[in-house]
Amino acid sequence: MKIGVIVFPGSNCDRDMYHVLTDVFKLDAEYFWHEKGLPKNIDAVILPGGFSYGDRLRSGAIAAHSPIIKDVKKMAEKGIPILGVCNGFQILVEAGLLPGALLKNTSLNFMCKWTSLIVENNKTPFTNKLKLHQKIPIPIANGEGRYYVDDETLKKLKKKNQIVFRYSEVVNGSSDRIAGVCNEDGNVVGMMPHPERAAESEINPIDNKPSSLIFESLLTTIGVKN
Amino acid sequence: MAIFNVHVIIENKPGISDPEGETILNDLVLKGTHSAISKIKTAKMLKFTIKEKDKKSAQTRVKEICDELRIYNPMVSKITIDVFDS
Amino acid sequence: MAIFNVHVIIENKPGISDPEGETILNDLVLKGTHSAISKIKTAKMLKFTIKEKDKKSAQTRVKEICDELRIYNPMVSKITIDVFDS
Amino acid sequence: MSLEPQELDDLTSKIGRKPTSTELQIVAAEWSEHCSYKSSKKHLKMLPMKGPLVISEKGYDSGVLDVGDGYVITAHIESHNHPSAVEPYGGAATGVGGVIRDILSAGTRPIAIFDGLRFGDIEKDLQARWLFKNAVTGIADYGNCLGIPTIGGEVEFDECYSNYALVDVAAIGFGKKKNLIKNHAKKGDLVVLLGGSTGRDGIGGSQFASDSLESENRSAVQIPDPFIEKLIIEAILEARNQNLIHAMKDLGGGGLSCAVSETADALSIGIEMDVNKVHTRESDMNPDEIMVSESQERMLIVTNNDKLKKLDKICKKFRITCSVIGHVTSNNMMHVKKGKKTCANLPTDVVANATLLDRPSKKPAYLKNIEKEKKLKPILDYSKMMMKFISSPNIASKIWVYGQYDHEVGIRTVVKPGMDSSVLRLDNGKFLAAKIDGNPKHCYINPREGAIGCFEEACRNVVCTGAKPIGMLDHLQFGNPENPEIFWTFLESLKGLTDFAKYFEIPCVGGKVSLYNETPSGPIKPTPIIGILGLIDKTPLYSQKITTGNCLVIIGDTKNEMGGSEYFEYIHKFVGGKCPVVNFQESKTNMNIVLDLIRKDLLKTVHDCSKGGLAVAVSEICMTHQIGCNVSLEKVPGPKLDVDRILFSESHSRYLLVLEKKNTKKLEELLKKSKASYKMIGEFGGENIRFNKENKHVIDLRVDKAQKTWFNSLRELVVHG
Ligand SMILES: Nc1ncnc2c1ncn2[C@@H]1O[C@H](COP(=O)(O)OP(=O)(O)O)[C@@H](O)[C@H]1O
Ligand SMILES: [Mg+2]
Repeated sequence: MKIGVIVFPGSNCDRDMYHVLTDVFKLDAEYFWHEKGLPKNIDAVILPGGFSYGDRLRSGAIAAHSPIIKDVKKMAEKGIPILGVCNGFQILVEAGLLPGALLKNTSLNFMCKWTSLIVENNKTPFTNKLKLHQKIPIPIANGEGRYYVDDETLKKLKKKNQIVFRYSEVVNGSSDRIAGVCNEDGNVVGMMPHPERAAESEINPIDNKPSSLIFESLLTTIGVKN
Repeated sequence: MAIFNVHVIIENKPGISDPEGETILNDLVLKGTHSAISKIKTAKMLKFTIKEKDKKSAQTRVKEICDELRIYNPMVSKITIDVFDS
Repeated sequence: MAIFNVHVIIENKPGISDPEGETILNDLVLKGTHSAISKIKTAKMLKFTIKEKDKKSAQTRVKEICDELRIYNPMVSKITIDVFDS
Repeated sequence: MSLEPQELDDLTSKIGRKPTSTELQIVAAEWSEHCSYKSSKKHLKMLPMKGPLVISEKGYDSGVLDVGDGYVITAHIESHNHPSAVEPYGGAATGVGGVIRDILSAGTRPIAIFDGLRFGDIEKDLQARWLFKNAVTGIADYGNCLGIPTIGGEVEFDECYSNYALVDVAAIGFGKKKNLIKNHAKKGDLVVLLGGSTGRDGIGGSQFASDSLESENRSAVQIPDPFIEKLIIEAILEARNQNLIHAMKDLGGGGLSCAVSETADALSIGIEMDVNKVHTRESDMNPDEIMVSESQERMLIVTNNDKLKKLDKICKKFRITCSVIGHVTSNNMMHVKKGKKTCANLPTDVVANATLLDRPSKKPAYLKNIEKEKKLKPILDYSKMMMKFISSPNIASKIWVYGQYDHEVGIRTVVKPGMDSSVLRLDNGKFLAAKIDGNPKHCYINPREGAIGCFEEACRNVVCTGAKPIGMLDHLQFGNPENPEIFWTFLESLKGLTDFAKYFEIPCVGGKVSLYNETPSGPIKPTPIIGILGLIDKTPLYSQKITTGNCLVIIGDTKNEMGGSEYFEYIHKFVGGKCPVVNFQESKTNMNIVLDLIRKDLLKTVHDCSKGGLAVAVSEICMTHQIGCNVSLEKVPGPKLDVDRILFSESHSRYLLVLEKKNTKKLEELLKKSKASYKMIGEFGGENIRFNKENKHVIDLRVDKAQKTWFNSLRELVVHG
């Protein structure tokens, strides 16, 4: 059971994600540089946060053209679980794997703070151990984190149950307080907040259980544990 | 073949808010004594230097690049392209 | 009095590097098959809507605002101002 | 850029001929105050630099401390004052970049950034507000992009910085001891320049930093490129892991001139290089410009021919340029060529060692009457005054600043910004606390005691988390050292720091001197900044939720030391009085007992008293924990004082402890034994922060209202003016 962590030039949460996957949840993870391909035997793919290509042009816009994205798309079609966190989410959106756009926060500033999420869809590979409407204390850290969709797409997202997380408060002006979404099949999930920064009790002063469940959901999904 | 300067202006589509423009207007300009200003909109500009046979094809080529490489996100932005002799 | 659209382009002065333009060129455009492009420079644009008696005074007024409110830092950037009828 | 006439004579006689133009440029850069420390070096030697944990090796730009189990931390502090004063965004950002490369040079991964920011009066001065806002964005954009958390710092406003800015940045690195770069080189090794291209930016920068700032147009503007810096970090660490680096130095002030001459001098080698091999941004740069350009994001590496291929491969992977610009020779000369032509050929020890000066010093005239107090207008309503006080820029919460910094990335930050000091977890199970502090208002009144106070305050801050101070960084920022009165204040501060460091056996592991900090209206106040690193062997004190009935205990005496206090200066607009003085013995007793109480797990939270005194410190606890408190001012230990002095004196060595009632007996036993001065002064509960005397509420504030004001006022001021 192997999880691929993709590293782009400028990714900076790759090592954090790897640490949580391997040291905390004892998963077998491997880094993949963006110029490489992904091997066939990968069971899940994670696009970590950071500033790929220095956030130039738009966050995620340049990384979305990386060679490895072709393989990510193939895996997405095959139904393999794919998670994009923060910049990873921005890349998935820019690559067209998830709907919407991520715009500058209304504060116009980078924001690093703890907030809380509400689980809106607990059927995805990353949320199946969470309860519907469960709250997750978690930090955000982004400058372009305001999720935007037009009204029509929003309706569709609601109808197809593609809203995975909402913020419990207004944090950055995102449409309908959306913090994370999935594709129609539910196997590709993107979220702005950082579960890898909230899954250990030492680092999470409030409650690390809910964020751990994001990783445990993945464990369950790929059949490591029930 | 000649060299052209092609300016691409990327700005939010109508209906999509522009918090930066609003902030500059409200917290900076209107705080002063500049009530003649009624609106500020921000945009991003990319200036391409391109070798093409004429203005027309320079314009077409840059438009193609912008679409193909998603230099702008059509869901939220629109672009305007102007070509100048270099 | 009439309404004018004033476009202010803010860009790095010549000789000052533009890392964003370089990244867009090298990591996006030239990675494709677009070797016709030899340079990309980024700039920021502010579009002002202003009420003034004529084009000339609209231009002067906007220039004053940009200087006074430090909309740009003349140490690093230069501005170009174009006025259009609205 | 030029040498003083006597320096030119000096150089000519040392090399026995007239220097070439390139030689003049190289030497002028290296002999500038900024690079050579010619005014300060003789005196810096007084600081204790050794200690059981200190690892010293030649050629490190940062201090190295052994934290056990085969791990080390590295630390360094820098400022970027002159560039930030004219281009706050780029100046502050490139300041971060510079200090990060110092950490990288030792072969350690940067894991934390700190920033100390000082500007004029942002309440009145639009220019100061513009500088502040842009400097913060610059630091945020740079550090966030690198993925290195900015976990602490300080912000202060004072009229002495009008039209100017002090931007100090410190950084910490972490790594395995065996991975430290052992700077060495032998004849035939290659000298490689890696990173961004060399351009005309920053030409004359170090000279610029050594002149006082005039409003004249400067070319010393540097454009930050954090993306390339991030790639450099990853490339260098990969090269380190593959053992490809023999020696390494970052390029900072003085550019190639300093990096090449200092590397050669430190390793006792010669270097021959060709400016044609340097990858430049513009094609028509002349050798002089290439040698002194201060373009950012560049590193100098010594490697050998066998390893070059692997190094090249790593650089390709990370899409950064790496050019072989020269090689190591054995003749101790710095030989700069352009193709076949020699542009400069100088003994490295001549270049790297400017003639040190012994500047005259004289006690400043202004100090004669400074301790005299004027009669103050009585305060009619302390509650009202207090609301104004907690919304003032120096007292208000700095969340608007640290909220823009990613302080979580790296997932080490177990105690977050907003507390006395942040705490990082290390890979060996230990924890590191760190904080930087300065206090120019105190230092202006008494440069010696003020500097000691900064040192003690930084120690207090890490002690509040349960950390024992193990190392100190100092950054000494003063005006023009050619003025004997200014030089006296520099020496006094340095002597004070030395005495404290020796008494507490806290070695100085690094530092920086920044002189010529002059604004159009005169020199800045003496502004030494002290950074303290503290180590926690077991667990840090995680602040716990305060509940009704919890007790408030103060350790340390509150004395009549109001000079330079925020209360005198902000409320009464009065600069003067006697500034707080640290009693070394009392300081040590209090530090030790607080650490002991934390270790014994008796406390819920600890906070020190500093700016704004007891009134502000207690309010901060209440506002952070959103709970009221009743404090009896009569009980506060120390000489008998008027209420305003008890409330607002900034006496050092004081700690506020919060604990459960059931632990008070045990606590008192331990405190009695320690001989520390202490008293239980209050109890938590209710919705009001109250300071009482003779059953009257001297101050009575709703905690929710106070909290809102304290949290939001800085942002309101900056954003909405
Ligand atoms: N005030 C000071 N106290 C102690 N050491 C200092 C002080 N100022 C500079 N140093 C030390 O002198 C050395 C050179 O400093 P610096 O010029 O800052 O190096 P660089 O610019 O190459 O990074 C460093 O090891 C630094 O720690
Ligand atoms: Mg350095």
